[in-house]
Formats: sequence, structure tokens, C-alpha cells
Amino acid sequence: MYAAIVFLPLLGFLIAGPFGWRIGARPSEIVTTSLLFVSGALSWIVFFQVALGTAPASVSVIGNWFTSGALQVDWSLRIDTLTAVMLVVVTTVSSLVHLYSIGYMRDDPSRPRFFSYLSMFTFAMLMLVTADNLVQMFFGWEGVGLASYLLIGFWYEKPSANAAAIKAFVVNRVGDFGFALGIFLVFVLTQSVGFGQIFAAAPGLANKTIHIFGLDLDAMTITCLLLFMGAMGKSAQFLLHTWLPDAMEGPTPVSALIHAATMVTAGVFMVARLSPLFEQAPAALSFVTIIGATTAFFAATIGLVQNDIKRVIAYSTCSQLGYMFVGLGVGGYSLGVFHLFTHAFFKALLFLGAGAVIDAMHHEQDMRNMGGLWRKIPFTFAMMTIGTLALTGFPFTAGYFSKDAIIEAAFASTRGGAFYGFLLTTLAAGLTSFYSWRLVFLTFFGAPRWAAAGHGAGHDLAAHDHAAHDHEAHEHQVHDHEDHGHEGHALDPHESPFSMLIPLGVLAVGALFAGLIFSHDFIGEGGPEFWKGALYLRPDNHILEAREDIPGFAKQLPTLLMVVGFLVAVLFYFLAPSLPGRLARGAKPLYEFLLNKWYFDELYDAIFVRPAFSLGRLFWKGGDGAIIDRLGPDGVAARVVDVTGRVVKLQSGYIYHYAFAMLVGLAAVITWYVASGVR
Amino acid sequence: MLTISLSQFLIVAAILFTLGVAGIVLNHKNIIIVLMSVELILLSVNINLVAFSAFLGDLTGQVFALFILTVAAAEAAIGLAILVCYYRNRGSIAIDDINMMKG
Amino acid sequence: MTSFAATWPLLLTLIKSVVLLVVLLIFIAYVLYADRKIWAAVQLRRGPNVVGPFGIWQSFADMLKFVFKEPVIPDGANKGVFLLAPFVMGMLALSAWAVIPVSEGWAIANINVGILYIYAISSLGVYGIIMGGWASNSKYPFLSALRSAAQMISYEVSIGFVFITVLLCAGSLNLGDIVAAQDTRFGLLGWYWLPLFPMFVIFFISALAETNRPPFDLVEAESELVAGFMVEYSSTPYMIFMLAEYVAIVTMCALTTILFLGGWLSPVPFSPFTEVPGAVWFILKVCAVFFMFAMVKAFVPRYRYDQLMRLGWKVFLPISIGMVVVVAGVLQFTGWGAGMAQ
Amino acid sequence: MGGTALFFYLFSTVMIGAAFMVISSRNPVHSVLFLILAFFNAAGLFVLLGAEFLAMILVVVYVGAVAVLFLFVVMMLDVDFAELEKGFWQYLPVGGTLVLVVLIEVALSVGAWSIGPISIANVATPMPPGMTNTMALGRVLYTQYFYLFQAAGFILLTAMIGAIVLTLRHKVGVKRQNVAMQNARTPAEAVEVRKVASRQGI
Repeated sequence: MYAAIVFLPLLGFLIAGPFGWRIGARPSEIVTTSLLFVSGALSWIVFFQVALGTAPASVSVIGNWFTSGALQVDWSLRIDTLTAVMLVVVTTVSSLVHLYSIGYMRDDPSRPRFFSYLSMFTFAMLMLVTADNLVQMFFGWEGVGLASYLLIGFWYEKPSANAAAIKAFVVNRVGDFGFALGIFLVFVLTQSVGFGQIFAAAPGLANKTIHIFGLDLDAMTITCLLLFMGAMGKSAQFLLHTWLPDAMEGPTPVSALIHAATMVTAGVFMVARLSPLFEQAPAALSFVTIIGATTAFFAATIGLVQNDIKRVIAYSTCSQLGYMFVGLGVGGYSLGVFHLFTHAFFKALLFLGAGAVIDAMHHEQDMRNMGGLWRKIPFTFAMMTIGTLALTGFPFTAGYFSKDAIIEAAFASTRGGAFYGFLLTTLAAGLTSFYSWRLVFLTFFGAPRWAAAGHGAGHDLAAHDHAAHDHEAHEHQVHDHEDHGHEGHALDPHESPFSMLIPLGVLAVGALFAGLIFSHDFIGEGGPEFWKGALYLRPDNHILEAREDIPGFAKQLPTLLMVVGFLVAVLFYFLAPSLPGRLARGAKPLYEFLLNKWYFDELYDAIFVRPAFSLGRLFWKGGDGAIIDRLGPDGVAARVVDVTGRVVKLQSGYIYHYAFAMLVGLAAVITWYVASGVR
Repeated sequence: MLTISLSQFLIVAAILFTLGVAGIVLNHKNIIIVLMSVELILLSVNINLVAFSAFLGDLTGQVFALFILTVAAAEAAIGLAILVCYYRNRGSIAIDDINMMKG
Repeated sequence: MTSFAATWPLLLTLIKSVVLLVVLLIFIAYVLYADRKIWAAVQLRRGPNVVGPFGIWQSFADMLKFVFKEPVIPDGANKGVFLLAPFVMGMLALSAWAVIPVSEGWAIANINVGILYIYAISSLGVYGIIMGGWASNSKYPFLSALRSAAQMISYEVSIGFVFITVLLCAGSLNLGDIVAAQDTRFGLLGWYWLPLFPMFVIFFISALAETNRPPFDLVEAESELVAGFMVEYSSTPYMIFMLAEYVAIVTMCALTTILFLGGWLSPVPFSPFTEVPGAVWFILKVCAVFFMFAMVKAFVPRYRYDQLMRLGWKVFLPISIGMVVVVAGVLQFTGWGAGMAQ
Repeated sequence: MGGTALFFYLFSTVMIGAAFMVISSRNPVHSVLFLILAFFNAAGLFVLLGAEFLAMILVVVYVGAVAVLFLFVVMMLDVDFAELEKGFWQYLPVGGTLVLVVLIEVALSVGAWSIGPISIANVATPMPPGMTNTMALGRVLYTQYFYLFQAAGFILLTAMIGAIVLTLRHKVGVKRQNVAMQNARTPAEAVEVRKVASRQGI
């Protein structure tokens, strides 16, 4: 059954990928989607058996991958509670996204390719979460990276999509480099990459040092930092986050599946999975906390001012991932995983809802061109509102349980950086509330700006490049759907087909009730029986208990800020719609700073991209051209030409010249022979 | 039975050989003479082989002389055929004109 | 005395050669006479009949006439080669007779590779023609010489294969041994003309072509090319050409006799026929073969050149190669070959 | 005594003289004729050495075939041979000296040649006693050197095909006789009998 869960998506990929063009789009959709639903159903069964039931955790070896000396790597499926949770998240969201895509992609000509990519992604993600060793995990890690690359660049006719795909790939390479180094280090330290041996050896490695670059460093800290570097790349954490917003170039279902619910949480999963290692490296955990908190706050601030509906949600995702890392960093692995679990539901819901809005608006993504949509698409509006409530942590929705728990844990923790984490996550909670409601108000309320204003008229605020770049993006899509009519006058927002609405409904249920139902098991008293040791906690780690005993104001603070955020949003977009513009003009430097995403792209461009380009040019022109080519191939070739130019003159072409030369040689040989008397 | 020694045959062959070589080296005009010189050289080789064969009582020399005859005949046939072709194309068989490897 | 003992074999050879030469030339004179007489008879003419009774001195009269005529050498001819050509031709034709055994042991040089020697000598016959044609410095003789040379070389190939079949049967290259190998109790039925009948036919026809006899006399086709490569020749050189031609014809007759008709052997292997000297049988057989030559000349129309070449390359050559294979196979699998005995 | 030596010197002298004339004569036709003479004398040397088969083959192959080929080509190519002779004397001093040096050195080195006992002991195919040269050669050729013999045959075949391919030109417009077609013709096809009306013609 475990193998079926993992390999059914592969089967779907193998059918829809190579043969999709032959069997047609509709069969490809049906095959992949139905296989995913089977896989999803099986995952829930596993979840109930392993996580909620009493079935033991197991490791089933499928076969040997390779063996090289002490390094032995197997294909294997590790099924424990953590895996079961991830299986549920991945297959559920994936199957719903598959279903949703049938509707969303209904006009795309290369649907078989799209669905085969989706299935391939799902397979790779499942390989990742079921891995029993670091190498297989790395395989899945790279597999999802590949799928992400392919799906971001799915509309490869768009230069911006290609650029975004390459950016995602390259930035992830930075993280993967660290991850790979971490794997090497783990192998050096434990002589194994299998989780069983690593976890068994981990406690013995605490306080051990390795000698590197002339320094004696704490081995576990280095290892965990390197591994976390991989997680930062994959989960778009601060400094390596730049690819995620650009990844919104991909189709919206992809954003929902990969860049919200599953792939980006792989980092969180990895840290949770390797909790036995991280528990031995408190310094690394502090680093995790700081990075997570910074990301949570920083992404939220950018989210405040973005106008593209998908980008707002993308920064929100980034921010929420920061929350998860804060949860992990303060030692509450189950908190992080629980937030991962709930976040998957409401963020996928938000993305798919945004997709439905975009679909309704005929691929218009700019919120300034929306407004008043709640009358046109009430169901989508309802779903989006549920998602927003869950995200902002409205009491008794999913986010309320998971997010607030993290903030409480951060307050309760005594680790380094925990208070910094508490402070920023709390602030971020308020910002989250603001930008989420801003999104809802801009999109669904107010005067409809799409009917009168044509496309682009709403660019009242400073037009900047990414807006232009979005413009280009949907212009492309509109090209594909000429009949929809693109100009505002022909626009008539409509509710999406059922294949898109059903997933919204299902996810809304999850977003509303997942926290209520599962908080007891995940993070409450039921935790130990639930996790059954899948997450390792050091004996001195009492964060889960300590969380319960914090002062009331700290407990209520996030909720309070949530309300404040909501009220500010109401003020800005209902009561005084002119206020945001004035504020933006009043604090222009700050506004620009946020709008340009803290100038990270420009910073990286200046620090990495340009020097890399000039370095490459130096090597190309100077190193390769001037030195290697000139002394190497070109030089040798030129010398050969010179020498042959002279030798050619000896080649007169006259037989008697050659015969004469031979005769001279013969005479010389015989003379030597006679003179030396060699007999 | 022979009062002539081996070295006399060898010297005769050597003279023939050098005449053949001289024919190739000195002849700057006529390629047919060159081909004939080659035949002379091969003949001198044959004389050597047969002389050794006779004085050594070994038939191998004669066998190889026979093979050289075969090859020489083939060489002459092909050489002259090429010559005829060349003459048809160029209207000349002067060696001075035959100094290019392409037609 | 010692010097006499040393030179005696040489002297003996010389005497033998002179005797053979004289006898041969006289024989040739009457062969020529016979040729003309037979031809005339077939055409219901009288032929030479003025010089002596029945014209029997006709050939000698012709010889005297040629000798006393003025030799004309064309202007621009390559004089040396022009005069060398007939002598080369005559010398080669005569030198073939050095190895032909007229009777048992009656050969000037009884060499081991006799048949190869004959083959080599006959293959040189072409030089006289080419040299004569080229040295005349005239188009017609030259073209004729080239055609003649091509013709001779072509038929030499099939003659070579005919030789090989005979050699396979006889197991020796010595002409005396070849004749001896035909000495069976079956008499004339044991001679090689019967077992090798196709080769006998091919050899006979090829001999006609090789010697430029009609119907293959394209070189000198009297009624068409006047005299082929000999156009520019006159007097003694011309006579020598003619002489050499007839010597070659008689050589071919002798060769046919030796290879296929049992040489000096009696047609029936019992007394009193075996008491008759071998030379008599030999001469009789040669005359009989020449009679066939003469008759062919008389009643077979001349071939066209392309037909001649076709016959040589496309008919005789494949047949003779095939026969070599067949004969070798038969000898191998029946053990009849005399050469196998050793 | 003297007979063999006499013939050796006769053959050698004539052969070398002829070879010299081959390379020095002005007229290539003369060259070819001298080449033939040289081959004849070489054949004589072979006979002296007891290689009578090879001598005959030399005459048949070289004189009867190769030299004829040379003669054909020399005669048929319309070349101004006098023109081709220029430059011979110009290069004689250098080339001649070098050739002479080589000749003297070779003569010096082979002049005192004698066959050592080791060579005698290592004879590969000794001549069988009481057998003619031809038969002995044949026995060796068809057994020990059979594959080489076959290879030589292939070389000749290749040379033949090559020479034909190189020189064969298909002339257009030449009527050729098709014997098979002629033989297959029947009177019915070949002859048409018509009744011709008087004074009408056909």
C-alpha cells in the first residue's frame, strides 16, 4: 500500500508524459487525477492507521540503489507519523489541485504535459517524504526542484516565465549545495546516510568538533547549518527567498500545490525529520529561529503593498514558512509541522481561490483592476474569506491553533533568539491580518474597477517594472483565449466550473476545522501517542508544556493584533479609500522600499549577478580567449600552419625530388653501415 | 658446378639497382622511363632472390621472386592505366606537370 | 684435346642446328608450294605450274626474286628498328624449333620447360609485328600492327590454358615426356585429341589466329589491307617476314602434333607400323595438320575484327578455363593423371 | 669450366648495358626494346642459376605482357619525346655522383659476401633432390605458400579490374553485335514477303 501511494503518481506521469500526445488531453487528465485520488485515499488510510491508530512505524526497503564502500543507499519507504502527515498533505492537496487544474487549464493546448509534470512532482515529493536516508531525500528534493522548474516555465513562450524558472533553479542550487555538503558531513561523522544509524549516532556527536579551515567548529552545528541552508533554499527563507514571488509566473494550480502547500514546506519537513540532529545543535536552532522570524516579518511587510493578487499570497506563504521555522527553532517541531499541516489547507485554498478570481477576471491579476466581485462570484468570495480567516488566525479556525501556538512557544522559549522570534512573529501577525483583508477588500468590495476602467487604467500608483511585467504575463494568456475578450467592456466575471469549486470547498473544510480537530493530537496532550517518537525531543526540551503556561496577554496579543490589522484594512479600503494613496505619497521612501521588496533583487544583482557576469566575462575573454585559446588550440593551430607553410615548400610534387631525397637517405644509411662496420 | 660466386651475382644486381635508381632520379621528364626504372629495380631484387635461393639451396627465394613478378605486373598495368587516363585529361605525361595531388 | 672435349657439345649443337635449319627451310619451301596448290585446287585453278615440273621449284624462284630486288626503306622510318623487325620475327620463329622433338630424343635442346619455352617464344612473336608496324612511320602499318598484336595476345591466353590441360594430363613440361605420355596401348585413340577434344578444337582455331592465318588474317588481309604491317617492306625483309610466318605455321602444326596427335608415335601400336621411324610419322602428321590449315584458308570466310575478339575473350577463354577446372577435377578424383604418379 | 662463366659475363654485360640504355636512350621505344633485352638476359642468368621455370615466366610475363603494354602506351601516346629528354645532363653530375657512391658502397659490402653456416642450417624449404625445378617450385607454392599464392591472384585480379575501369571508355553511337539476338531471329521475323503489284513498287 505504501508503495502504491508513492508509485501511482509515477505511473500517471509515465502514462501522461511520454504518451499524452497520443492518448489525448482528456484521458491524460482522467488518468493522472484518478490515480492521485486513489493515492490520496490510501494516504488517509495510512494516516488513520499509523498516526491515529496503532500501526507501528515501519521501513520497507524496495531495493538497493548503489553501494560504494561504506556508503550504501537503498530505495526505501519510511512510514511513521511524520511521513503519514506529509503523505496526507501532499496527496490531498495534489489530488485536489489535479482536479482543479482540469477546470483551470481547460483551454491550454498542452494539458497532457501539465498533468504529467504535476504527477511527476507528486511522485518526487512522495519520494522525499518517505525517504529513509539522506540520499533518497536528496533525490526527491532535486526531483521536486526539477518539477518546479518545469512548471514555473510551463508557458515557455513567455520570457519572464523562463527567467523565473531559471531563477528558481539557480537560487535553489545555492541551498542544495549546502544540503549536499551537509549530507557529506553527516556521512563523514556517522559513516552512514541512513536515518536509523544517523539518529542512533546523533547523541554521541554532541559537542564533538571538526577541524575545518583552520578552526575547530562544533560538528553538529556545522552539519545542521549546512542542512538548514538546503531548507532555506527550498522553503524560500530570508536571503534565499527571491525566487518564490517570481515563481508565480507558473500556472496558479502550480503555485497552490508547489509554492504554497507542499514543496516549499520540504525544508520544514526536513528539519523536523532531522530533529535528532538539530536537537544536538542549539546554536543552529537559534539560527533557524532568527531566520524564520526575520522571514515572517520581512515577507509580511512586502505583502502589505503588493498589487498582484498572487504575489500577495506568495509573500504570505513566505511569511508563514517563517512562522514554521520559528516553531522548529524554538524546539517545537510538532508546532512547525502542525502549522505546515494547517497552512497547506488554507494557503492552497487561498491560491486556488485566487486562481478562481483570476479565471473569473479572464486572467487579470492586478487587484487594482478588480473590486466588487463578491456579487459576481459569491462562492469564491466565501471560500476566500474562509481562507483569510484561517490565515489571520480568527479564533477556532486552523490558523488560530497553529500560528498562535508558535507565537506562544516563541514567548515561552528560553533559547537564543526566541524573544526576537516572538516579537517579529507577533508584529507579523498584525501585518498578515492587514494585507489579507486588504486583498479581500480590494478584490471583492468597493466599486467594480474592471467594468469601466480598461486594463491598465488602475495604475494610479507609480507604475513599476513588475507591474509591467505582469501586464506582459497576462497579455500572453489572453492571446490564448482571444474569444474571452480582453478589454474591460467585454468583461463579465463568472463563477468557475465545478471542477474548480469542489476543491475549494474541500479545502475550506480543512481550513476551518483542521486546527480544531487535530490540535489535540499534534500539539496538545495527545502529542506523544500521536507522534510515537517520530519527532525527537531532548529530555530537557519542555517547550510544549511551557507554552501552556505563558501570561494571558501574550496569548491574546496575536489575536488583538489580528483585529487591529482588520480594522486598519477596513479603514483604508472602506471608510477612507484615499488614505492609502496619501500615506504612500507621505512616506514615499518606505513605500518604495517595501514595493521593491526591500531591494533584494537589486542587491543580489549588484552583489552576485553582476560580479558573476563580469567574472565570467573575465574568464571568457581573458582566461579562455587570451590564455587558453591563444596558447592552446589557436596557438598550436597557428604554429602548425606556420610550420606546414614551410614544410609545404619541401613538397614540390616532383617525383624526382622525392626519389633524390630517398637516395640521399639510402646513401647515408649505407655509408653509416659500411663505415661503422655493423654486420 | 658454378664457378661464379654469389657475390658476383649480387654485384650485378647492385649495378642494375643503381641504374634503376639513377633512372628515376635523373629523369625529369618522361614518366614512362620512371616506370621502366622501377621494373629494373624489381628485376635486380629478383636476381638477388634467385641468386640467394640457388646458392643457399632454398626454394623460398624463387617463390618470392614469383610473387614479385606478380606484383610488378600488377603495378605496371595500373601505372600505365593511370598514365593513359592522365594523358587523356592533360594531354601530357611530363613529370613536371604531375605535381598536384588533385585533378 | 681438352679444349675439343669442352667445345664438342657446343659444336654438336651447332651442327644439329644447321641441319635442322636446312631441312626446315626446304620443308617450308614445299609447304608454301602445297599451300598455294591446295588453295588453287579448291578454287579449281591450277596454281604454280611453270617453274619445273608441276612448278615444284616455284618457291626457290620466288626466293631468288626477293633476294635480288632492291630493299626500299621509307623516308622517316626508324631504320634500325625497321630492319630489326623481320630478323626478330624470323629468329624467334626458328628458335622455337630448338626444343621440338622430331622423334624420340631428336631435339636440339631437350629442356625441362620445353612447352613453357615455346609459349614464351610465341608470345614474343608480337614484337616483330609491332616493331615493323611502328618503324614504318606510316599510319596503316601501325594500326595493323596494333590490331595484330591485340589479336595475338588475346589468343595466347586461351592457348596457355590449352597447354595447361595437356600438362595436367601429361604431368610434365618436357615435350618429349608429353609425347611419351600419349604412348598407350590404344594407339591413336590414346592420344590427347580424343579425351581433350574441345581443347583440340580450340587449340587448332587459336593456332590459326595466332599465326594470322585465314580466317583470322586481318593483319594482312590481301583483298582489303594489302599487306597489313608489312606494307612498307620489300625484297629480303619482306621475304623474311613471310618465311617467319610460315615457320610459325609449321611450328604450330608440330605443336598440335606433339600435344594432341602423339608426336612421333605410330597411330596403331603394333608391327609393322611401330617399325617405321618416328620422324616419318611426325612429318606425316605435321603435313596432315597443315593440310587442314590450308583447307581452312581456302573455304572459311574472313572474320570481322570485333567478332574475332569476341570469339577469343568471350568464347574460348571461358571454355578453356572451364576445361582446366574439369580436367583437373577429373584427374584428381579418378587418379588418371600421369603427374600424380610421382 | 669456362662455359658457365662465359655465359654469366655475357648475360651480365649485355643486361647492364641494356639497362643503361633504358635510362639513357632518347627514344622511349628504344628504351622499351632495351628493357626487353635486359629481361632476356636476366632470364639467361636465371637459367644459369638453375631457376628455369622462373626464367620462362620472366619472359612470358615481362617480355610477353608487361613490355608489350609499355610499347603500346609509348607508341600510342602522341608525345614529343625529344622535348621530354631535356634536363638529363643537367642533373647528371650530382645524381650520378650520388648513385655512384651508393653503388661502390653496396659493391664493397656485398663483394665479400659468403653464406654463413647458420643460414645453411635455417633453410626454410630445401630443394628436393631429383626433381625438376618446376615441380619443386609447384610443390612448395601449392602447399606452403598457398595463401600467398591466392593473395597474389587477388592482386592480379584487382589490378586487372583497376586497369579496365581506369581506361575503359564507353563510346556512344557504336553499333555492337548481339550474337544471341541474331541467333534468336527466325525467318518469320526477319523476312517479310509482300506481293508487289506490277509497276507499282512497294
